[in-house]
Amino acid sequence: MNAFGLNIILAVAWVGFTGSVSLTGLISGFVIGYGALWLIQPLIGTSSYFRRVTAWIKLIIMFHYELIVSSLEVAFDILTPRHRARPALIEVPLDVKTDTGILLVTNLISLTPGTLSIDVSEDRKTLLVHAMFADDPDALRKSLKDGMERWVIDAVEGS
Amino acid sequence: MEFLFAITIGVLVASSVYLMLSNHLLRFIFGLVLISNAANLTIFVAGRLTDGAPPLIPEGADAPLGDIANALPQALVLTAIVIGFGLFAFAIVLVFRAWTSLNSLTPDDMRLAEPEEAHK
Amino acid sequence: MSEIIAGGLIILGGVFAVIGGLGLLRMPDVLIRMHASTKIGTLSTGLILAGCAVVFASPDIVIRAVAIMLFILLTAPIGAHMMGRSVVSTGVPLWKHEDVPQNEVEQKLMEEHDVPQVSNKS
Amino acid sequence: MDGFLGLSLEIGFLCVVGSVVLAFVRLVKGPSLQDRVVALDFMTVAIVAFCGLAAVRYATPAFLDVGLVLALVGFLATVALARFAERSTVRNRKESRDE
Amino acid sequence: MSWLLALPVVIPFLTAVFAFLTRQSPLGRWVSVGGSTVLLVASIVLMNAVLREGVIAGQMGQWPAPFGITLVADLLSAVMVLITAIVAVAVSIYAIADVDEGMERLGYHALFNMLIAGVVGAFITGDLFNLYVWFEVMLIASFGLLVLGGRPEQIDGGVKYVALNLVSTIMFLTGIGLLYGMTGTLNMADLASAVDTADQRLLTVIAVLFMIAFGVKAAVFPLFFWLPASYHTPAFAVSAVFAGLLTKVGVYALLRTFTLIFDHDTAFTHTILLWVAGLTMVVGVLGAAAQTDMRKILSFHIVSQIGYMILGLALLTPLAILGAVFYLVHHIIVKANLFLIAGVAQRIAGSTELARIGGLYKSAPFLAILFLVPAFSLAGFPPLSGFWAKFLLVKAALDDQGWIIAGIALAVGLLTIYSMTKIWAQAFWEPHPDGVEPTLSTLSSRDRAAMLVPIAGLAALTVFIGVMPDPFVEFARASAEQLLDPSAYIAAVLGDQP
Amino acid sequence: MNSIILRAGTRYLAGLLLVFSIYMTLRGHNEPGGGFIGGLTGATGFVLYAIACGTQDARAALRVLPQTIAIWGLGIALAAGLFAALFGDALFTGQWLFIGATEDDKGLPLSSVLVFDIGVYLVVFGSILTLVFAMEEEI
Amino acid sequence: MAGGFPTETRGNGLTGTVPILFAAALFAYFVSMVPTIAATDIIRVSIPWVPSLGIEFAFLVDGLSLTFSLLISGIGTLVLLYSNTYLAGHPQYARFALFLTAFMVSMLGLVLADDLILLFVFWELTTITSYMLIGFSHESKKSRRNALQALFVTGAGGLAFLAGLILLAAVSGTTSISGIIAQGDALKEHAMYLPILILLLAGTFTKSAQAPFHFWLPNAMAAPTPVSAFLHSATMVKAGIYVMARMHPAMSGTDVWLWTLTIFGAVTAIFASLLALRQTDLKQALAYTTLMALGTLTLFLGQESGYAMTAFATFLVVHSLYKASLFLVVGCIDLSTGTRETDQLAGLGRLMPITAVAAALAALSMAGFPPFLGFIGKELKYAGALAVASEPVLVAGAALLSNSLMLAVAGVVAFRPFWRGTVPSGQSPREAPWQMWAGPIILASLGALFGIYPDLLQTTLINPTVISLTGEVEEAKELKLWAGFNIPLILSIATFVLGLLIYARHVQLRALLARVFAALPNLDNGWDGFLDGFKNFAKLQTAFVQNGKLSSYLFATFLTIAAGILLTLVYTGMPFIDVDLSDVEWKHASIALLTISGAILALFTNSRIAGIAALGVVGIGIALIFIVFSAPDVAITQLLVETLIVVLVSVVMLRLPSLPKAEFRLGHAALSVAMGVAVSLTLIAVVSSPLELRLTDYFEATSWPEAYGRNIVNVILVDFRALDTFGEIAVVVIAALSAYALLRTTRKGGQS
Ligand code: NA
Ligand code: NA
Repeated sequence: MNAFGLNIILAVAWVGFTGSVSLTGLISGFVIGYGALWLIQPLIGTSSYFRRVTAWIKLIIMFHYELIVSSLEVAFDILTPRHRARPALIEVPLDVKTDTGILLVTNLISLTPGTLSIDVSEDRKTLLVHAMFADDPDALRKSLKDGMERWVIDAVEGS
Repeated sequence: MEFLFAITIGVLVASSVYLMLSNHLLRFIFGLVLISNAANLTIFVAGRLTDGAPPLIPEGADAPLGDIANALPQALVLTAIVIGFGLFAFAIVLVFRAWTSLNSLTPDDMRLAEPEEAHK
Repeated sequence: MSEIIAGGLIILGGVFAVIGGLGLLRMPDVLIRMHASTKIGTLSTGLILAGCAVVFASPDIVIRAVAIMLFILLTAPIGAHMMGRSVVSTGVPLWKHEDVPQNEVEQKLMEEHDVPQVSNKS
Repeated sequence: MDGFLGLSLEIGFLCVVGSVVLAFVRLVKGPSLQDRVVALDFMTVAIVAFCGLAAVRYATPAFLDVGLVLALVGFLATVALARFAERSTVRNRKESRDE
Repeated sequence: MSWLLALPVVIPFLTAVFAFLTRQSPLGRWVSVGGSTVLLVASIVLMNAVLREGVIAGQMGQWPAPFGITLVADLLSAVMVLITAIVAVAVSIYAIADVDEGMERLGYHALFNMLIAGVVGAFITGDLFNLYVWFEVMLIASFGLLVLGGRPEQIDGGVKYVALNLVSTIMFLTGIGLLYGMTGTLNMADLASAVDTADQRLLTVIAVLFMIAFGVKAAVFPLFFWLPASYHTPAFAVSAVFAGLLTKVGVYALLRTFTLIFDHDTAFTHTILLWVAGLTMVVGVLGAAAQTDMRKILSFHIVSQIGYMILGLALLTPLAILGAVFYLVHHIIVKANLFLIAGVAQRIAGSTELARIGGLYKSAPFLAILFLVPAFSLAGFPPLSGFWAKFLLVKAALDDQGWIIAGIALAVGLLTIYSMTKIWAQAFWEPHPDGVEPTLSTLSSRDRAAMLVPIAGLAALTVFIGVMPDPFVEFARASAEQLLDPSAYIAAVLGDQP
Repeated sequence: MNSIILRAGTRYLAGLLLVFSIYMTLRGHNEPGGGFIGGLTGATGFVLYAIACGTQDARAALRVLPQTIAIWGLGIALAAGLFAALFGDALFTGQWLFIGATEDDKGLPLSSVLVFDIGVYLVVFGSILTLVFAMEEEI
Repeated sequence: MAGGFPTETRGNGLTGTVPILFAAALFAYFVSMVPTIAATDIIRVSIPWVPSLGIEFAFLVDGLSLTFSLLISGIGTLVLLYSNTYLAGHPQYARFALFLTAFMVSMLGLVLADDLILLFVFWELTTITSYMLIGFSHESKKSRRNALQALFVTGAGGLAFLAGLILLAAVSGTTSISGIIAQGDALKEHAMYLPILILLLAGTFTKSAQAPFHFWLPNAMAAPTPVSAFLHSATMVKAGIYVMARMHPAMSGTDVWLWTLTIFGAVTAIFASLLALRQTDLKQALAYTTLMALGTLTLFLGQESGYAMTAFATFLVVHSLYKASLFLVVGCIDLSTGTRETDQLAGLGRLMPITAVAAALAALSMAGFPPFLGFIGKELKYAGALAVASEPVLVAGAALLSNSLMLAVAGVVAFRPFWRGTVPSGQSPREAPWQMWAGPIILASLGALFGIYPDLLQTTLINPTVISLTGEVEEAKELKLWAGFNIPLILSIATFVLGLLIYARHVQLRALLARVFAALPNLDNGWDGFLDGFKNFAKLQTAFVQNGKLSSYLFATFLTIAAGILLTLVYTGMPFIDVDLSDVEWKHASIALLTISGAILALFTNSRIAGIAALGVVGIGIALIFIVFSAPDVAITQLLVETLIVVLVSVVMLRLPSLPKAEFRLGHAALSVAMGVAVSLTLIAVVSSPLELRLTDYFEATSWPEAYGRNIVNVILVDFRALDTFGEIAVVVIAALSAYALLRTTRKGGQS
């Protein structure tokens, strides 16, 4: 039974208490339960749970930032007559191990305009990426690894 | 509005009939999908169109507030869509089978059930 | 106030939708078009849904809007990945800028998948 | 519905429908199989946006449910077609390029 | 009361469910036989109730008509259900011998019972859209049964069958949509009065659309192509039940709607029907004359004989409707039986192609007698059921001064004789081309019983109707009266509703 | 389909679709949804599973033959209709039980109608999977 | 059959004996009725059969029907006795006896029935049973052909006959024959008299083989000889005669009746006698003399005089007796020598004396020599002919010619084989067993007996029969061997002279006739031509209509739909159409355009993927329509289904070849446009008037209060119209099971 499951149970209990069977009820229950768990943290030793939640929040925020910035970049290319794109297929080595991690990394890379995850190699070690602006592939590789992948590892695989 | 969609349905029907006549099973399937859609839409349009008011009764009310869309044709169309899907599913499998066992997708060349008479 | 915000979000979303559509239409090759459509489309939908959430301003609706966004964020990249993969593996001709020469990865793929001459016009 | 929100909704509808039209043009032009599929995929996402607009325009949250379902399952078509593209090309490379 | 009506629909569905769950074992076929038997009992009870109390109606879900779905049984519906049950029993017994384990494992019995459910539902519903649904149940089940076995000619026949029936189905659906759009109701009894206030000219257009949609189902000229293209391809049990029941549902639907709803411009609609009837009779019988395969001959004859039933509807006199109802009942029994017999011929003589078989009269005299009964009945020889059927319709035509159509009906009868004797001469009298003497003893005793008992039972029924026609004629007269004056039907459905 | 990304995504999506489909079914009586929509959505989850991981895995995950699910669904839907017989009502008459009902509030409704909708769900779910699995395997 | 009598002469055991006893019992039963009938009484029994149609199981015994019944059952007994030996040990004897007995019973039913429909039932039964009997040697192609021919010709007539009966019943208001006869002249004055007459005669003429419908009868000789004896003496062919006789009181006396029967009868009589002379096969020769007799009987029935009626009754009996006898004799000869060809038969008299005597007695009666009944019959014929009002000379001339020819034929059949020449080598004829000569002897002797004691016949049968025929208007004339020296006697003498002359010259005449008839069109060959023509026409028509091409089938179906709707629209005058575009928003228009564009793309593309995508666009367009017009449930379902369709198509397409380039077909395009216009127009007309919303109002009002649901669409689906939904999910299950079966079915053993 991990902390997340405990949190869910609390949320359901909350719904039971309030008698309001709705998604809103469930979510408020979840939030309240989260608070409660945080309070009793020393008692049950769930610190990594809270660390990860912080990492998740960071991931979500950074992702949206990236999404908007690079969207504007692509939008600019679309709206201007000349093609500014310098497309290329590049391989990025992967450190993330779990399925969930790989999914998140690739999805987030795909979702930020300018980069598109094409495939993960059979050995899960490399990711093939199509980049729209690949003037400098190495810099791109580095930014992907230090940015998106790092955040994901923190959120998903951090201990 | 109904007028507009009646014309739309006409175009759908015309296209699907042309496709179904094409002597190619895949095109026939395309035509089938189109004409099913046309039939569903016919029921929907014949039940008259109302925009922006789904047939739902709000919480706390016993009956809908104000005019809402005609619910009955919606239920009929829903039924028809699902039935149409069942028919389509069988049809597409049949087309597949036709290809694997008769090696043809042109029904006019399929002469096993009704072999061409050897002229006497 | 919320009406203004919502209206703004909706207009912005609409603008992005058009940009996405334009990108799909005028970008030079299919992968680049995907950059335009997948992400900008997602963004546009997100903005409109945000506007929607603002208008209704009820938790119920907000949750639904968020759920839609989450679903799209989860599924759209997977779809894009599948498409991109098939583009590469089936050897659809790709556009290449003369500034960026073909790298080893691309050459390897070309041989592997029998890709015809990569087009190189801008 | 009128006022600024009403206006922006009209603009929103116009833009979304416009983007669908643009996507349709791409769908017609192709040239590759993937181009058409991407266009279709784009339309699906646009419909989700359309649902959001409709929900606001008619003050009916029920339309969001349509978007909800579509957001979840819409990509299945893309996946299936992508798989088709990949597999059929293994059989006949030339053919699918011309689709 | 409503359960009397619901059970005939429910029973085959339950049977289908159980038959499917037991499909891997021999139990499945007994479930099917048992289910059909229970259906027969239920339909007898229903018939009894209808005879005692007149038209009975039941509101499903207890929602009053015309809001909910009404099941209605007048005499016609009740007898169609009863005949369906009889055919179901016969065919499910026959299937023990005819349907192999491979087909059983693929759900033959479930599909068969679903087909029966669809047929019964179509006969018993009082709601137009619900009729569409039962048509679909029947249609899709028939699709499955038609291609079960997967021989290439089945697939070929299936393609044509499916394609043309889908067109008809979609036209039917369109028609329902349009009729609803005019009248705002779907209940057939309610429609009977609702159409009075609608635009009569437009109603005629809709009527024609329905005529065409049902015409495809009924396999009338020029919409019958799917039938001769496919009916000779599936398992014999399947083609028997198709031959007996499926087209009759179309005829039933025509009878029902063109007496209850579309009776506003009979000078136009029923004149078309008269032409259709004549052409159907002639084209069908000529088609049969051109065939050399037993099942193909029989298939074309279905078309031809549908013409007779349409003739009854077209004339629209009490005697004509009486004749149509009588013909309907007679034909189901006889035609199903002939296909069953063709199956036995195939089993013991090796084919249904007339040139490739023979000698059945010499070495299988019992089969010969069993063939003669339905064959001569079909040809309209007395004292078999077919004679009365033909007699009634010809009399109706002559009474109505339809000299030409009566002449056509009689001439077609003669050509039917020709076809039946062709089968007789080539499959029974002529020696087998390979010199073998096919006998029933080549069948295992189980198969022999399973195949011959239903055949003999149906033949006995044919003879019984022929020799004792009076109760059947009386019955047909009463149901014709109900059809021509639907006030009892409407009252039973709508009660005190306007 | 040997895509790691798709398989990883499917792990979440399939479950999500299933849960979502049940949600759609249960709320159907009062808001858009219902057995059809639920069944179709649920089936989509397993279709995705089959595409991503192959039908063998999908069948293993499902444990029961899809056609059995479908036929049980039909049986359940029929049973929901037949249930009315116990109360002397006509076929498919809705039977309702309101747990904890008061003057104003109908409480938690349990009904034969819901059972019917569940039957619809199972039928649609099972049927689509029967079809898709078989097609995947034949091709 | 050649090579002598069966060694097993004890017959066929019980299967042989029982029918004989049965027939004999029937005969005895009818004999027991003779006193009643002789007292000019009638016996009528009737029980209701189909009361709802007024049809009764009614039987009438009067002079006419008793005469027939006695002949049928009497000859039937003898024929069965004969057959039991003739076909001894035949593996299918039981069937033969069954059919023959059934035939006899049908024939009895026919002549006894006092209800038109009952009569027709037996009429058709004789057709069926005779079909089985004629085709008894079913392994011979000729047998099968001739059986079909007989069935077809008499069947055709039978159907006309049925129409006639139905009209007759309708006109008379009853199906009771005695009832109709009791109505007197009403029928003759009815407007429908002529059609009824024509239809009835079509039936009787074909059944009794009047020229030109005669060709089937000689071919029916394919049947075993006893069958021929039975069919052509007292039964089958006389069924037609019987019906004309039966209807005589109600229908005779008009010009049409008179001339039709007279001409057909006379032509048939002469024509048949000539043909009879031409034959070299004994059985064929007899068959044509049967025709001649039928013609003569018809000719008599055309008249009304007492002479004619008496002549009819007498000749009926005469002919039955001698003809049955002669056929049976021929059977004996055939079995004994293995041939029936006159050229190959000679000198049998000493080896088969009893048969020879029987033959001689029968032939003398046939030839009309005194003191046989045949003589009396012939005398009456001439008397009857001379009593014909309008053209006595013509009729008498015809009678003279045919009688002479008959005499000659009698010589050829019954004299030559026995009393001339010696038995050809290779034949070892011997006398037939008693079961086979008993019949001929008894029948032939009866001819002599009645000739010598005509009163015996006169009082018992002839008088009552004439009463039946005339309805007591005319009295029977007296039967006597010596009626004085009158014109009939002179004619008789002339007959003998002419007949003997013909007999003496018959070989030359035969050659001449052969040449003449070869030049005439042969209806028997015509039959084959007719059948071939019919089959070819059927094939041609079917090849055109059912050409095996789905595209034609679809074209015809769509054409029917489009033409049906459009022509009806034109016929009814265009219904009210309201073109209202005022409430169309640009959104609606663009959604409609999107949908249309998708459809058009699907239409024109040669790329499968573009096609699927186009369908997707249409699906999206339609989903948008559902969204805009407030149908979220439907929109969701539409989108889900659309997605699944794309998935399924994309899976299946993995194995399918790509689309061929479509060629533009103007005809298809025109039909498609017509279909579209038809549907659009109708729909527009439908939505031009307001819609009654009773049902929807009810659903809206009760959805929450009574069905506890807020989503009205769902409540309709699972509650108001749950049965629809149940059927619908059944469709889904069945579709899945069917498709599954179809996918798996070709694997070995039918299962994965
Ligand atoms: Na640019
Ligand atoms: Na044969």
